[in-house]
Amino acid sequence: MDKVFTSGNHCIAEAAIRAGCRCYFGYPITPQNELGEYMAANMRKVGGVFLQSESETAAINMVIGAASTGTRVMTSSSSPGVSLKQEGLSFLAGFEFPAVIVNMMRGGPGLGNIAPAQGDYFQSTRGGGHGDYRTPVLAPASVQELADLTVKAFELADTYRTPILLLGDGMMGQMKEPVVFPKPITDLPEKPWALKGRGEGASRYQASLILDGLAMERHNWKLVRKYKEMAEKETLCELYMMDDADFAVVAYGTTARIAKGAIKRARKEGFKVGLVRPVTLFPFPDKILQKVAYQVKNFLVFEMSTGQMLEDVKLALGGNQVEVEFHGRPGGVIPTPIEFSRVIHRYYRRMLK
Amino acid sequence: MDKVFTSGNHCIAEAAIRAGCRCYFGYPITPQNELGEYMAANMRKVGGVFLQSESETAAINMVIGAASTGTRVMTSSSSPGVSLKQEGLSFLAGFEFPAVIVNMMRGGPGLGNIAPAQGDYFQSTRGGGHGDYRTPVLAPASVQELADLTVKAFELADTYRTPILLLGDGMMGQMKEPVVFPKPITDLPEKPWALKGRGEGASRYQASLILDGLAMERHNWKLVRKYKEMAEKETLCELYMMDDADFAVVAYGTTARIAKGAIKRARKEGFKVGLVRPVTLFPFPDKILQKVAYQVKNFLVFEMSTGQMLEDVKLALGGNQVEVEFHGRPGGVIPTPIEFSRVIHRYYRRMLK
Amino acid sequence: MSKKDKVFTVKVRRDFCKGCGLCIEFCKKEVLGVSAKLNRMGYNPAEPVKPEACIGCMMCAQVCPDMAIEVYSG
Amino acid sequence: MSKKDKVFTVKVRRDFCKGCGLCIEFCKKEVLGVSAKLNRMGYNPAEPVKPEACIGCMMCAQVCPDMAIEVYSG
Amino acid sequence: MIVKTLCAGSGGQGVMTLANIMGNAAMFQGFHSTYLPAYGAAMRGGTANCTLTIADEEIASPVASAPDIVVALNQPSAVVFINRLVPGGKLIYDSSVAEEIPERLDIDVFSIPASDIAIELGGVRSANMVMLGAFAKLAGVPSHEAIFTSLEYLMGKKKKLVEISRQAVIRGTEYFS
Amino acid sequence: MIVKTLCAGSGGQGVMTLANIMGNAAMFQGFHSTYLPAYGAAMRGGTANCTLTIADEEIASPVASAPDIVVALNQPSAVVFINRLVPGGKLIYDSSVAEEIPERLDIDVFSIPASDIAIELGGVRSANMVMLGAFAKLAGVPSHEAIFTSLEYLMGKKKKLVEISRQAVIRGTEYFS
Amino acid sequence: MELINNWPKYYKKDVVSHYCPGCGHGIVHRIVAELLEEMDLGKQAYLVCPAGCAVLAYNYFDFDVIESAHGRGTAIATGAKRAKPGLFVISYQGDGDLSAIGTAETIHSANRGENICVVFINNAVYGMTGGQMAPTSLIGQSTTTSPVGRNPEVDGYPLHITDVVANFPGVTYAERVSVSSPAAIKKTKKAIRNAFQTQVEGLGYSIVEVLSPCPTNWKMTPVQSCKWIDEEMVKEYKPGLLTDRREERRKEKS
Amino acid sequence: MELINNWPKYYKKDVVSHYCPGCGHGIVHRIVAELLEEMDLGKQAYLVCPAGCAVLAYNYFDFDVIESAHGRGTAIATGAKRAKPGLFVISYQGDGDLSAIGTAETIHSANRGENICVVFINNAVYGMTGGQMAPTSLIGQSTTTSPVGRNPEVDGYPLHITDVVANFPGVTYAERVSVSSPAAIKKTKKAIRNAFQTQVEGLGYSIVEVLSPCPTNWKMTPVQSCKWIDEEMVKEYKPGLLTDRREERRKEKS
Ligand SMILES: Cc1ncc(C[n+]2csc(CCOP(=O)(O)OP(=O)(O)O)c2C)c(N)n1
Ligand SMILES: Cc1ncc(C[n+]2csc(CCOP(=O)(O)OP(=O)(O)O)c2C)c(N)n1
Ligand code: SF4
Ligand code: SF4
Ligand code: SF4
Ligand code: SF4
Repeated sequence: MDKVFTSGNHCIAEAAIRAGCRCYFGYPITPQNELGEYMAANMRKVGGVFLQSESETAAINMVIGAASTGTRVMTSSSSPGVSLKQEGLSFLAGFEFPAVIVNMMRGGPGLGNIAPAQGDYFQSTRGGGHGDYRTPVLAPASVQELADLTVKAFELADTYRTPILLLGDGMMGQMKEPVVFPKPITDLPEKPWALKGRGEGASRYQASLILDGLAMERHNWKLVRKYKEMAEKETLCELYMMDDADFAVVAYGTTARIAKGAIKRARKEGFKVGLVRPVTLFPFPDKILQKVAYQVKNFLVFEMSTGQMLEDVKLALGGNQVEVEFHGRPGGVIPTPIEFSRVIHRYYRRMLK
Repeated sequence: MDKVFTSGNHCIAEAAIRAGCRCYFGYPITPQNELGEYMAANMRKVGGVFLQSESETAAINMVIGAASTGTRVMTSSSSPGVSLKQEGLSFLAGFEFPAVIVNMMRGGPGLGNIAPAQGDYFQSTRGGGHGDYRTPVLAPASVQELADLTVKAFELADTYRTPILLLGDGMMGQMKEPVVFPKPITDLPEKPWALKGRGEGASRYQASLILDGLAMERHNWKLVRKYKEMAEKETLCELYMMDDADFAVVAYGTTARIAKGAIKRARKEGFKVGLVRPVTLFPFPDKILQKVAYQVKNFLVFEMSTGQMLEDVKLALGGNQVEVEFHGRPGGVIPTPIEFSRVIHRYYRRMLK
Repeated sequence: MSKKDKVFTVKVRRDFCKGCGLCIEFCKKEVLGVSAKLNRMGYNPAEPVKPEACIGCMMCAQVCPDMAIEVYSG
Repeated sequence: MSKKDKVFTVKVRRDFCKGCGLCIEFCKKEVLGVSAKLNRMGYNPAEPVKPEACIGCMMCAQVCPDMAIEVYSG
Repeated sequence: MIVKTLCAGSGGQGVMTLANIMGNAAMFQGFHSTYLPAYGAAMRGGTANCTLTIADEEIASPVASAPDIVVALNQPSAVVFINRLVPGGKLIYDSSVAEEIPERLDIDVFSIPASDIAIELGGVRSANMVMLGAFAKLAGVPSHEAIFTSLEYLMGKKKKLVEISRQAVIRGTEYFS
Repeated sequence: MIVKTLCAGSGGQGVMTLANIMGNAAMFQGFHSTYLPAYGAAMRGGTANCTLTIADEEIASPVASAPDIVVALNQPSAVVFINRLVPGGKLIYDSSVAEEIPERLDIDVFSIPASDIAIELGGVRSANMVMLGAFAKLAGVPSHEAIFTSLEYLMGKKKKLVEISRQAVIRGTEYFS
Repeated sequence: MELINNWPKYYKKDVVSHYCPGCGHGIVHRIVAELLEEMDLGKQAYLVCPAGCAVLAYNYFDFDVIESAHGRGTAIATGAKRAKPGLFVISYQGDGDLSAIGTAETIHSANRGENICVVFINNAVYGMTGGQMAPTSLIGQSTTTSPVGRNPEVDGYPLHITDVVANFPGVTYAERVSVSSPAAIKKTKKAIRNAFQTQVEGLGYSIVEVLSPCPTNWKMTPVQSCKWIDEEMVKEYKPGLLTDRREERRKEKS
Repeated sequence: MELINNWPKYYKKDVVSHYCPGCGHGIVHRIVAELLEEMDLGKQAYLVCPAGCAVLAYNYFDFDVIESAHGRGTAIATGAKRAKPGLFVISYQGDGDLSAIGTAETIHSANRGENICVVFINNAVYGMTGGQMAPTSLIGQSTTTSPVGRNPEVDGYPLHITDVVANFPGVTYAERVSVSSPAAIKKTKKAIRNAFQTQVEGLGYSIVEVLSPCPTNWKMTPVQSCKWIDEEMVKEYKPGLLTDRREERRKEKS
C-alpha cells in the first residue's frame, strides 16, 4: 500500500524531502505550523538541516545562503510572514537562486485571521518585493497535487534558476487526503554556478548590486526572457467539464475545489458549465483561456479575494469579445458549493437572456 | 520672493512639515537620504519628532504607533527598504490609518543600483503586502508637484483613512527646481477614531486580528468601496499636447518628463503625438484613457521597467479596439529624450502604414 | 473588629472558572475542591468544600487567572 | 646576514596611492613624504623622500589601506 | 455515493482520531476521502471538530455546509451542530454524556451510551471508538476490515490499544444491528 | 531658448555650488531651471558632476545626453565629458589645472586660467566662481544681477565670501569680453 | 457581605478570557488592570498587545489598546509615545514576539531608553501557534519543533534578553518575576508597579519579565506548571531585580 | 631586490579599491586575504559582504563571495554553513548593517553559536549612505542625522553590540581591536586569526569588532581619524579580548 492519508502541510514537507530538499528554514505561523514541525521531526533523520529562524526575514536569507551553495532548500510561511520575505524574494530572484517558498495564505490584510483566503495573489504573481522580477507560482488544489507540485517546484527552480512559490491556504494545508508520494529523488542536477569555495579553480561571486545601469537592464530583460520561456513550456491548467461548456468558471486552489462542487450541482440543473483551473498562476495560462474563448463567451472568476486573478483573466481575454464576471468571498470566508452554485445559476440565466 | 530652488527630497520634507506632519521615522537609503537629513535638521525645530529607526521595518511600525494617535506622520525609503515595509503597509491599510510613505525607487531587484527606475509599480499599486488592500499612489513629475502632492497625500490620507504612497525615483529626489511652497497648514482635521487614552469616555481599540471571517470580509469590501470612491473623486491625470493628437504616449513621473522632451522633438517632425500622464497610479485614470481612446487608437507605454503600468493601460483599454505598445528601460538606465523620440518615430510610422 | 475576628466567605463564579485547580492548590486552609458537575464551558469548576475554614487570605483570588474567585467579608 | 645589516628599499605604487598620508605619519624614520605631482586618480601620492633611512620595519605597509607600499630587501 | 460527516467533541475526546481512522479506512477500501479539521483559535476553549467526506468519486469540496451525518461526542457539539444537518440527515450522539438534544423533526437521531460502553471495556478513552463503530454502521461505509486495517496502521505497535479499539468499534456497530 | 550644461570637477572644487548658484540665479531672473547632480557611488573617488538646464519654457527632461556646454574644473572632467557635447557645443575648462584637452573639431573650446585668477583674488577655492562667470558669459544667461542676488541668497551672512565670489565672477565674465 | 476583591475598573465587565486553564496571561492581565486603577493611569493608558496568545487582550482591557504585528510592539509603542508623550504606553509581549522576531525592536527601543513600559510574558514556548520552541525554551525542553528536546548544538542556547537590555544605560528598571505562587504574584505586581512608576516620572525604559505557565503546550497541569517554573525555569532565568536606575535618573532630572 | 610584502594570494591582482583615502576597510581586507593565505583557507572560503561601503568587496577578494541584503549577513552565513559545513564562512559587516537593521540576525546567530566568523567594522557612522548616525555613533558626535550631535535623550545611547554577544554561551571568541596604528593593526590580525582558528576547529561563533576610520564622513584627515579612534572612540569602545572560550570548547569536544 503506497497510499497514505495525510495532511497538506505534512505532505509538502515529505514531498520536499523526497525531492532532495536538505535545508528548511522557517518561523511558525498558522496555518502552516505542521509543515515546519514535520521538518523538525524528519529532516535531521535524512542528514538535512531544520532550523527555526528568529524571523521570516532571517529565514528567507538563510534560504539565500543555502541556495547559494547549490543545496535544495525550502521555507514556508503564511501571509504576514511572507510579506516579511519580500525583500529576500527580490534578492533570490535577482541572484537567480533556486528555492521553494510556500505560502499558506490566510485572511488579511494585517493580522487578519487564519482561515483560508486568496488575498495574496497579487503579491505572489506580481512580485511583492521591489524591482523587475516575478516569481513563478504553483497553486495546487488537492493533497496529491501538493505532493506532485512540490517536487515540480524544486525541478523548475533548478531548471530555471528561480525561486518558486507554492501557493495554498489553510484548507489546503490542514485537509487530509490519500496521497501517493513520488520516489525519493537521488540524482540532483549539477549546479556549476554554486558557491562551494573556489578550490583549485577561479574565485566566483554572486553580486546583487549591479551599479552599471546597462548591465542591470540586461539582467532584467534576461529575467523577462526566462519568464517567457516558462510561459511557453511550463504553463499548467486544468479544464474540467469544459468539452461542451458554454459558460466557464475560472478558479484556482481551494476555490476551484468549491467550484467543482458547484459545477456538479449546476450540471444537474442542465447548465453547461465548466471550470478553467490555472495551476500555474504565473505564468498565467493566457493562451488556454484565449482558446476557451472561441467556445465560451461568458466567464465567471471566483476567488476568495476582492478580485485579483480577475485582472489576469481580463488581461488574457482583453482582445476577445467576452463577458468576465466576478464573485469574491475575501477575508477568510469559506464559501460553500451551494452558495456558489446559486451564483452560477444567476449569471447563467442572465447569459441565456 | 517665495520661490526656492530646491531638491526633490528636501522639498518633500519641507512640504510635509508645512502639511502638519509632526513625526518622521526612517532609515537611510540612497537615493532619498536627504529627506531624512532635512527632517533631522528641521523637524525638532517645529516641535516635531525625527527618529532614525533601527530598520525600515521598525520605521513603518513606529508610523503605525504615531498614526494611531492621530498624528500626521511620514516615512520614506527606497525600493529594498520599501519591501521591508510591506507587512506594516498591510497593517496600516487594514487599520485604516492615515500615513504617507515615500518610495524613491532605484534599480532592482535585489540591491540593484541607485539610479532612477520604476520597477516598483506593481508593488506600489497592487499592495506588495498580504491580503486584500491597496495603497493609493501619487506619482509627481516635478519638484513643484512633489510639494503639492505631498500636501495632497496628507489630506487624502486623513480624508480616506489610508496610507498613501508617494512614488518617485532618484531623479525626482535629487533634482532641483524652483518651488513655491504652500502655506503651513494649521487647521488639521479632527480624528475621533484616534487612540488618545480613553479619558472620561469609553475605551477603544484598534484590532488587526479579525477572527470572524464575515467581519473580515465586510472590512475588505469596505476597503474596496473606499478605493472606488477615491477612483471617482481623486483620480488625477495630465494630458499634454493631446488636443489634436492621434498617437498617445502613456508615462508617469520621470519617464513622463523624458517623454515630454521626446514629444517636443516628435512634434517638430510633424507627428501628432501627445502624452497621457497618470498622476495617481492607483486609482488609475481608466476613464480618462478610455475617453482618449475615442480619439486615439495607438498608445505607447513608456516605463523605466520591463512593463508594469502597461498592465493597467491594457486593463483600462481592454474593451476598446486599440493598439498598446511598450518601450521599457528597466534597471536604472535613464533613457534620453532623443532615444525615446526615435522610438515614437518608429511606432508612429508603423501606425501610418 | 480585628481581621482575625472577621468572617470571610469565598465564592466561585462557576461559569468563569476553567478548573485549573490553582486556587485549590494554593489555599492553605483547603477551603476549595473540585465540583463534580461541569460548568457551561465544559470544565469542572472549583467550589468551596470547607467554606467555614476561609480566613480571607486571598491566596486563591491572587492565583486565579480568570477572576473567578470572589471573597466576601462579613 | 642579520636583519640589521640588510638594506631595504621602499617604493610607492603611485597609481594605487590615495595620498591618505598614513604611511608618512607612521614611518618613524620619516622615509616618506608627499609627492607634488598628482597621480592618475588625482591624488598627491606618497613618495620616499629619505629612501636611505628605511629600516624595513614595514609600518608603512601595515597601515596602508591600499596596498600601495612595496618594501624590498637587498 | 458521497457522505459528509461532521465529528465534534471536546478537546481530549479523540474526535480527530476518530475521523482520521475513518478517513484512512475509507482510503484503504478504495474510496475517496477527505478530512478537514477546524484549527487555530477555533480550537481553544476545549472544542474540536472536523469534517470527513467519503465518496466513490472525486471529492470536490472537503467542506460540509450541510453534513449528512453529525457525530457528537458531547452535549455542546450536538446542540451546536444539529442545525447544520441536511434534512433527512443523521445525528449520532453519546447519550452517556449528552442529555438534552434539541428537537428537529426532519432528521434521524441516534443515541448510544458510548462512554458507558467504553468504561465497561476498560476506559472512557475509547468512547470515540464506540462512536466510530456506530457511525460506520449508520453510514454504511467503510467496512470493518478497512477500519481494522486502519486501526492497525495508525496505532501500529500499541497492540493493546488496537485490541481495545477493535472491541469498542464492534460494540458500537452491534448497538445498531 | 534652452541651454543644457554639464559641470564637472573633483570633489572639493565646488562644482555643485557653481551649478546651484546658476540654477538659483536663473530662477531669480524668471527662467525655468533644473539641476541634477550625479549621486551615490558615482561620487566616490573624488569626481563630481551635475547637469544644469536653463530655459525660457517648461523643461522636459533635466538630463543632458548631449549638453550644449561643458564646464570642466579639472583635466579628467574635460577629457571624459568633451565627447558628450553636441556638435557646435562649447567646452570651458580651467587651464590652470588642465593641460591636455583631446581634440574635437566640431565644438568651440574656451580656456581660462581660473585657478590662477582665483589665487590672485585670495584663494584657489573661488576658482569655481571664476568659471561661473566665464560660463555665464558664454551661455548668455543668467544676468549679473541675478547671479549676485543668488550669491547673496545662498551665502547670506558670509559677507566676505560673497564679495570675493562677486569679484571672481566678474573676472570670469571679463575674461571673455 | 462585602466583596473584597472588586472587579478591576479597567478590566471589561464579566468577560471570560480565551486563555487556557491555568494560563499566566490572565494573572498578569489582572495585575495590569489593577495597577492602572490604583495608580490612576487608565485614562491615558495605551497598551500594545502582541501577536501571540494575548492578541485578544483588547477584549479584556477596558482602556485604549492597539494590536501589533508580531514582534513590533516596542516600535509601535515608540511611535505612539513620541507622538503623544502624554500617553501612558505599555507594550505587552510574549517571548517569541519580544525575543525572536522582535529582537531588533526590543534591543533598540531599550537602548534608546524610550519612556515606555514593557511587560514581557516568558512562557518558554510559542503559545499561540501551538507550542514551538522559542528562543527562551530551556535546554532539553521538548516542543513541537524541538521534538527530542532543545539541543544547544543545533538549536542554540536559551536567550536571556532581559539581562541583555538590563545592561543598557537607557534602561531604568528591569526585573524578572514569576506568577507561580501567590507570593511570586505579589512580587510581580510590585515590579510592574515600579515599572509603571518609572514611566510616570519620565525616567525612561522599564521592563518586567514574567515567568508564566503555559500548561497546554508544556503538557502539564496548571499546578505542575507552577512547580516546573519554580524548579526548572528559575534555574535558567533567575528571578530578581536586574536594574534599578530610578534614583540616578531622578537626580539627573532634577 | 626581493619584494617582502607580496601581494596577497587571495586579493585580486592590481585592483585599486573604491574606498576613500585612509579608510579602514582596505586594511582589514588585506588582513583577511593574508590570513586566508597563511591559514590555507582560501579554497573553501565563503565570504558574505554587506550592503555598506564594503558592498563591492568581491571586486577585491579572490575567493568566493556573496552579497547580502542590508543586515542579513549572518543569516546568509548561517544558511550556507549549515548547508555546507565544509565551507569556511565569514560575514563581513559594518556597524549599521550589524547593529541596526541586522540586530536580530546578529543576536540570534551568535546565540545559536553558529560556527562562523564575523568581521565587524565599526566606523561609528553609516559610511555608504553618506554619514548618518549609527547605533554606534558616540554621544555628541555630529552626523547628517544628528546635526547637533548625538543626544542620548532623543537618539539613544551608543550600542555595544559586541559586548552583548560576548556574553552569550554560544560565542566562543570575541575581541575588539582597531586599525589606528601599526601596533593596533598587528593585534587586529592576531584577533582575526584567532577567530578564524575558532571556526577551523569547529568551536563555534567568533566575532572581531574593528574600530575603523571613516575620514570622509568624520570630516577629518586620515591621520586625525586615527587619533580620534585612539582618543575618543576607545573611551566608549574599549579594545581588548571580550570572550575566549576556545579552551573550554576544545575540552567539551574531546
Ligand atoms: C509575521 C508573523 N509571523 C508569525 C506569526 C505567527 N505567530 C503569532 S503569535 C506567534 C508566537 C507567539 O509566541 P509568544 O510571543 O511567545 O507568545 P505566547 O503566545 O506564548 O503568549 C507566532 C509565531 C505572525 N502572526 N506574524
Ligand atoms: C534594506 C536596506 N536599507 C537600507 C539600505 C541602504 N544602506 C546601504 S549600506 C547602509 C549603511 C552602511 O553603514 P554600515 O553598515 O555602518 O557600513 P559602512 O558603509 O559604514 O562600512 C545603508 C543604510 C539598503 N541597501 N537596504
Ligand atoms: S484558580 Fe480560578 S480558574 Fe482556576 S480553578 Fe480556581 S477559580 Fe477556577
Ligand atoms: S598609506 Fe598607502 S595610500 Fe596612504 S599615502 Fe601611504 S602609500 Fe598612499
Ligand atoms: S497556549 Fe499557553 S500561553 Fe496560550 S493561552 Fe494557553 S496556556 Fe496561555
Ligand atoms: S565612506 Fe568611509 S568607510 Fe566608506 S569607504 Fe569612505 S572612508 Fe571608508
